[in-house]
Amino acid sequence: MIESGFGIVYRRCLVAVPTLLVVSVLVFVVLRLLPADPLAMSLPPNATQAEMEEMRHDMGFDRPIPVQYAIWLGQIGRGDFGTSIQFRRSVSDLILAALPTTLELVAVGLTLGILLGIGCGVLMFAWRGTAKEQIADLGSVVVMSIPEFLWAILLILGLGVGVRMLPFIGRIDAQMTVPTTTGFLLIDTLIAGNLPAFLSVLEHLALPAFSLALGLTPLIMRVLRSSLFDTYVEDYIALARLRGLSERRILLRHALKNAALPTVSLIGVQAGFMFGGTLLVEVIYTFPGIGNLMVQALRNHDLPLIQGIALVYCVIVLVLNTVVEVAYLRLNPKLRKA
Amino acid sequence: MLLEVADLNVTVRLAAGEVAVLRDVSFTVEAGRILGLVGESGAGKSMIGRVVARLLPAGFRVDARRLNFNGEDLLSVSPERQRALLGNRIAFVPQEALSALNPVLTIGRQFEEHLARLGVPRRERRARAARALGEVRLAHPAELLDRYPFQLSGGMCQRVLIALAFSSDPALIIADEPTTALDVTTQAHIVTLIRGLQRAHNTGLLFITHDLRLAAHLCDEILVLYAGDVVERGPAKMVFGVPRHPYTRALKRATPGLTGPRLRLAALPDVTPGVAALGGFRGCRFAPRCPIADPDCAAAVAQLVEVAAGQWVRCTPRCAAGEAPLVAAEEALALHAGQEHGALLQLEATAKIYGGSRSLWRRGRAVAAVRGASFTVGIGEAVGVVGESGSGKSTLARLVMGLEAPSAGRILLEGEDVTLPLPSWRERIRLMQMIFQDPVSALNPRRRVGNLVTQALEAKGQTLSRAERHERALALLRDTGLPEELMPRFPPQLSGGQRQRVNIARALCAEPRLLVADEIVSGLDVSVQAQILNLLLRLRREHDVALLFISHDLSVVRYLCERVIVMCGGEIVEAGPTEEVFAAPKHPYTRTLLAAVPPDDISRPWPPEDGMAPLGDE
Amino acid sequence: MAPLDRRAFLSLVGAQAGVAALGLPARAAKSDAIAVAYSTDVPTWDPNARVLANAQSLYKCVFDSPINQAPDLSVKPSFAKNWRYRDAASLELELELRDDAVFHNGDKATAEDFRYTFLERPKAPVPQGGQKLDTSSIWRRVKDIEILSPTRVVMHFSEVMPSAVTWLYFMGSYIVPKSYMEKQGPEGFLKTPVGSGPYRLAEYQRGARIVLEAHDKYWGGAPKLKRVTLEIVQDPSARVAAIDGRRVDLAVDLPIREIARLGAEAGIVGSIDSITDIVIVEATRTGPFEREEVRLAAHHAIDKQAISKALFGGKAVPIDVPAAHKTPGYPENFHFAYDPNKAVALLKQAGFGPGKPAQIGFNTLSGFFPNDFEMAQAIAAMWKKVGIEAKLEVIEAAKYQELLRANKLPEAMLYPWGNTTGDPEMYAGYLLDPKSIFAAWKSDDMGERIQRLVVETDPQKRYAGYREANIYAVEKGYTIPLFQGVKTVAYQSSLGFTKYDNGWILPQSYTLKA
Amino acid sequence: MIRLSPTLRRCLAEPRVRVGGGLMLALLLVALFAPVLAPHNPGEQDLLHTLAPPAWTADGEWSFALGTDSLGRDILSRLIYGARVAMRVATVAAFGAALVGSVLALIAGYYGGWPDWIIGRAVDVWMSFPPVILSLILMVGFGAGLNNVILAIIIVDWTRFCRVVRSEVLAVVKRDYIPAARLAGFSHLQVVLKEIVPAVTPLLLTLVSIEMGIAVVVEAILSFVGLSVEPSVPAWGVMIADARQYMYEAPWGLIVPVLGIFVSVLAANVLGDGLRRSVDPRLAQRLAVIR
Repeated sequence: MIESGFGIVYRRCLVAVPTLLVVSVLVFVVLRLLPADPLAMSLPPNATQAEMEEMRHDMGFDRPIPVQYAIWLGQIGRGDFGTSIQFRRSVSDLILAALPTTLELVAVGLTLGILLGIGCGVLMFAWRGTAKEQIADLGSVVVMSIPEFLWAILLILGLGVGVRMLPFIGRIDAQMTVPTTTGFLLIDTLIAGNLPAFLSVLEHLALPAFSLALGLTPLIMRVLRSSLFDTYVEDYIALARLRGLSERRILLRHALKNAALPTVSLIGVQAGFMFGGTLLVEVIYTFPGIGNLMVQALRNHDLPLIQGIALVYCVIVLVLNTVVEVAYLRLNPKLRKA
Repeated sequence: MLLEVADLNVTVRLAAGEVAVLRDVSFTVEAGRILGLVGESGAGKSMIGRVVARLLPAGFRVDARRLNFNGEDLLSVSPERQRALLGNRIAFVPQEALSALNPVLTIGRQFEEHLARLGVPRRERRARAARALGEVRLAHPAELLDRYPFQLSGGMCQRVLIALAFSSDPALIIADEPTTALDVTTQAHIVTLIRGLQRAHNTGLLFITHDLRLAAHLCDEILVLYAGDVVERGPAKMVFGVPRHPYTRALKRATPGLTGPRLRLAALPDVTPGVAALGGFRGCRFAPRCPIADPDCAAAVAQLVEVAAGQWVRCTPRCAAGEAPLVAAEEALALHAGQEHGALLQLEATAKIYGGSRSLWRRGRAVAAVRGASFTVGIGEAVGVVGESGSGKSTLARLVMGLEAPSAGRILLEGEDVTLPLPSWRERIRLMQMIFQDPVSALNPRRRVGNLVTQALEAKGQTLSRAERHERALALLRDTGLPEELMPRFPPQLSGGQRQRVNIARALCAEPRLLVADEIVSGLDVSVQAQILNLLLRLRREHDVALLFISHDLSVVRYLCERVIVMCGGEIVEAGPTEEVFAAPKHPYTRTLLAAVPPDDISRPWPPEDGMAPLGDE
Repeated sequence: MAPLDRRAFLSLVGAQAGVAALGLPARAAKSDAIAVAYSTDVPTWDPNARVLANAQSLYKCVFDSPINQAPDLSVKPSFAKNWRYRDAASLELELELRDDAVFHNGDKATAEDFRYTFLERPKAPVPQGGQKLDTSSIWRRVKDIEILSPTRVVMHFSEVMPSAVTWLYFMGSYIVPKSYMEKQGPEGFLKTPVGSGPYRLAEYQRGARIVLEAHDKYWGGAPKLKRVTLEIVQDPSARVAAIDGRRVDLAVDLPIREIARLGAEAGIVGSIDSITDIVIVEATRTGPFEREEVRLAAHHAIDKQAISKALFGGKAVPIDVPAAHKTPGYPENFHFAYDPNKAVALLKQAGFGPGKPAQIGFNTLSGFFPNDFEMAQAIAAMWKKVGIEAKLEVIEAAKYQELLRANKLPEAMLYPWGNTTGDPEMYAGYLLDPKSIFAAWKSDDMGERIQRLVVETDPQKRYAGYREANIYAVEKGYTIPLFQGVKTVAYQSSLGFTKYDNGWILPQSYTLKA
Repeated sequence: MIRLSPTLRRCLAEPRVRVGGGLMLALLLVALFAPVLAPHNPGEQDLLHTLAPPAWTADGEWSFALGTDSLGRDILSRLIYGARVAMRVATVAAFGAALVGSVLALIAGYYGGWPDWIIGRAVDVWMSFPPVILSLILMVGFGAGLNNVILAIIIVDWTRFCRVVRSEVLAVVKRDYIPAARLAGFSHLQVVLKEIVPAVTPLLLTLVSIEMGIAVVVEAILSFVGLSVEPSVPAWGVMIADARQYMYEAPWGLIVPVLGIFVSVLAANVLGDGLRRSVDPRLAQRLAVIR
């Protein structure tokens, strides 16, 4: 199916709306399967039964699920995601405050993961047939067998406590304050021209981002290596060699471009999953991102907040899938309009 | 002397020890001359190309008395120097053109990369590339530079590769089966092009092919290889005209002629030995299959003896002297009666249109694969369908078999209408069976041969016991000339010919009245192809089964079928008794098809010199 | 390398004084600024919206309440200089306010603000889908607030509310600036909250950091520490690492065992202090617990001293009634003995024994207060010894509230109860009054007793009544009190830390030694 | 001599299959015979003997080989019983997800048309959501309990099978032996069962073994957040969550369950890797490329 970049973005947006609707219904219904009473948490000690019923009615929790969903959808139409029960603040405010932290963490983690993954993948392919390849392969299986949140814990034990090399609490050093303009501390510190703060932010990002990267690197390494193998079996590589091109040029100019295709689609999928990974990493490194917010919301049955964050995750993943598909199109002319 | 190869030996280390893949190969290629390397798959002809390029796979060892290119000893030259030669002084033209260009880079990028390596300054590269493409008669070449390989046809890709090869004005070009994957007419154009450029640039050409007749027409000298040994060498006209070595003679008579009497093919038994088996031969490796072999053939390897001016043969003195009797009496084939027994299969204006459906945001262009085909197949009759790729012949086969529903027209079986979507499945498979083109894809790799051939007995409602089914399998194997010990084997463990025989055995299991065969021999070696064709003849006679034979190879159709249908662009342009159609073709397309086939009589010039029109979008 | 013995590992892990080895910038020892590793964030900066026990300390820094408590919890005037009931029926409470209280934005705090906080805001109508302020149900009995002068107000009650004075220094009773709040609107107020407390909110990142700066014009004198950075660190092990690495001056709510370890290090003081919060096992009228003997047996079977020694280093003070020692509601002469044999006897009376153990459900929270889950498991083990089979299950706080409201709690529930005032009504008053939504045990006999006390205006009679009610409840097995809660803190010895008996963490009362 | 099919023989010859498979088998046996192997009852507390270090350290003792946790329970026994939870979740969830995923994939791949469209859209919706978040929300909806964890994992991970198996089915359906089977008189069901399923099974086994590792990780995540099994059930994630509070004083309490998870996921990945290599037809070509 041949298509241009805009065609993809256009089609993706068309698909995005129904997907978001389906996800919102799914989450909305699942959260109400058990008769968990979201109001229970937020009543003063001397409140009476009557007051509780009245508050339940105000919030609309006593109405049937479809009606509640309709009301909620109406609110979203007006851009109001409802108010969090435990924080008594609008859900959109809470998410907007927390989102930059997660985006920044995932951006750094993703970049680190991709660079490491591609570097190791090409290196391992260059070592093909030697003992080093076996070791690297074993290494990749070992790294792959430890999930991000365990890496987060082990890194704290190792580098944070044991060797005391890197900090592992919060996004910046306690003493430093930086005016938050964008919410992305790396940018804010640069805007403020405060270099030590910038370094402190990088230091604080090191361990969590590296934990996330370790979740991605072995996967990219293995996919890139196996697709390089697939590419080297093709005729055009043999013919390039017969045209007298050097091995290095063949690898970089011809093989890598073809091998990039499956790797790009893997990165797209894994980037979406990485947002799930941040959930625990944020809790462990006390990063105030939407992951952290989600865990608090889940623990306190704060339904409006859970639904709000769930939608945000869905939007993020949909955007990522679109970006990857456009990138895939750029790389693979077969899909482009003739 | 451009390329001088003397006593070249290539050995490979296998578990069972050292095996010589090429033994004492000697030949020379002079500038402006074409040497044909002829041999079936497994003969080691591609290995020679890789030896010259010094790009042998791991585990292979090369030693030769002399391996010189323009006086330079290729064996001792430094890897950098060797790489400098490649693509510059020595160029290559591959077989599979469609997959020989990088799919994600434009033609222009890859051409300019090649020119850059030849030291052409950046400014001139694009113009030079366009000019080279024009030289190979590609229409509006400048525009082609910005297109991708997948947007070109097989023929056009091959032309681009030829332009690439000739762009460095090389001294030597090695073309490894450049036309095998192409249609007959395209093959003719490409051969003309190669010969034209070769003469213009006075290049030495090493032309590797399995088609002896094609080599005879194109090449100045021919060297026939069998399992790594040079069995015959000499001027093309003499080697083809008066072949002395039994293998060369068998090769010549293994492909049915397009003209002259229809003679039974001399099919060599068995297949070329695999690399592992080569170790076991001390003497002539062709002895086990040689019809005139005698004891001392297997004892020692004969030396090449010059039997005539420039023609050398490696065989016993008796055959070298030319007295060896003809291989087998040439037996004329009787034709089958044909229509009198009534029609088994009838097609009335059957058509198949693809696409054209108006999906939400994209209007599909309607493609007519088959337009209004009408013909009948008599009981026990063999009808051939010929045409180039894209002519709709395969679609026709799938329509007949009911694998696809026709867009229009009717299909009658024994007079009864079985056109889909009528519920005719049971009826259809009782009477008709299909033999698929690619035996690798047609046989489930996880089923044993014994189980595969009797797969029809596994269907619902069959009540045969395991023993009866085993018997039936053995009978089918014998019927198709397969040894019994193949029963427990799995398809990947069989040779190409054996797999096709299993394919046929499976089709016969349900005792059909009509066999539909879609290009079942095109992928096989010539000698194996002959075995299958003879098998089909025998089976038709013994089982009185009709045959709808689809092929692009006119000579094969002439050998098997009484009547022929010529298809072009989805339409039947001509039909009739094979002899009449081939002797006096009425439709111009049939004429071009026939002209494109290298004639048996090598004195007639081929390919015809009339100006081949520059190739647009094929 | 010698096998890693415990001492070696601890020294490797515990950071010696040398901060230089770290890659971390050594913290500038500014004289008047401290960093605190705090455990929770405020749910919202609207102090009247939600009453959460562990957020009160943070609110008290930024907002002022009419009355306050000294470290020993004795009542002392704050925004209100003095107060008394004008009438015999105790329906009109007159308060004289200070005239020198100033909000952070410079506005003077007056009677208008008092009336706005305790009458206008609670009674304000709620937009659709929104939620009422918690103060609206706390002060529902306030009929009107009469302003006699900028410094004199009278609170008129629709019915008697003896605990009104106590509530004026309890949760949610924080003065908010009327003009500023009405001008900014609720969301605007939340962006830059303004109160009349000792500290101004300089910077806030939800769930991460709260930065307080001293409010110079505070009527009680500007606090000594000019800048306090509270680092919100939910993870206990991370808080331990923060104080361990000397990256904060004070770390709050740490695992018990870590306090002992940190205390042993040079320059760090670790302290476990019992506070007025209490930990009890709530009983419900279900299953075997319907029999009084089984409930009493369950109480007798618990060896509170052993648990205190094992899980709290002996620092958790056992209690025999649902109240803290030295609070008016605690009958000092009453004791409930740990007597497993009596427990077994009682069980036999109720028809249970080793062969036929009493099967009960036992829920607990986890991570809510120090060693909560460990304590529950220890109790379950002790019950097992006497023949009570407890099926232990951890539930979330939200789940507990829901089961409580739906009366579906199992026989026993281990639950902490906060009460910074020490007032007995805030203990038994809410825990045992069937009409309260927090009462697990609902029985009419307790209901009458408490209803009489809720309207008892004479404080001495009220306190005596609660003491007697508490004894009655424990002897009937309506509740199984265990310990007074503990507050765990660790701070650098350079910090002048003031310990509040109710666990408050108030930087305005701290100093930095030279 | 039993006539092994070439694929099976190739599988057993692959070292990774032997190592991974062996390790996985060992884990399953440990889980099965936990009551026999574990020295103590995992829930039995001894409040006077808490946070004891492993035996090989100075004041460790062999009766509590890996030391005790904050409640004086034997860590080794809890590790062994933890394997029970992990293996039960791994096997049941992985095979459950495999069953659901591959059945839908077969329908989508073989029949195409609207079922393919619907299943494709369902996969798209699933793929537009991080799996960890979905499983957490499901657990909040279902409530705690091992069976709920297994159900949640199946609901989340069936798309992982469906996507991969469907593309494999599409590849197989293109092969001529499928129409050939139809021509031999096979019914659609026979074609699917006798021709397609055997072709897809090796890939399915590879995915199942990898999914076992993923299931263990998801269970660990859920119990780490406190949304998984009841507290009385010793699960590795719970052990990690508990031990984190004493990470400085008793790091072994944390390292032991982490090792437990690591070993089981490693076994799953190595086995999966081995199966994939022996199943992958292109491997033979690839070896020729090694130069």
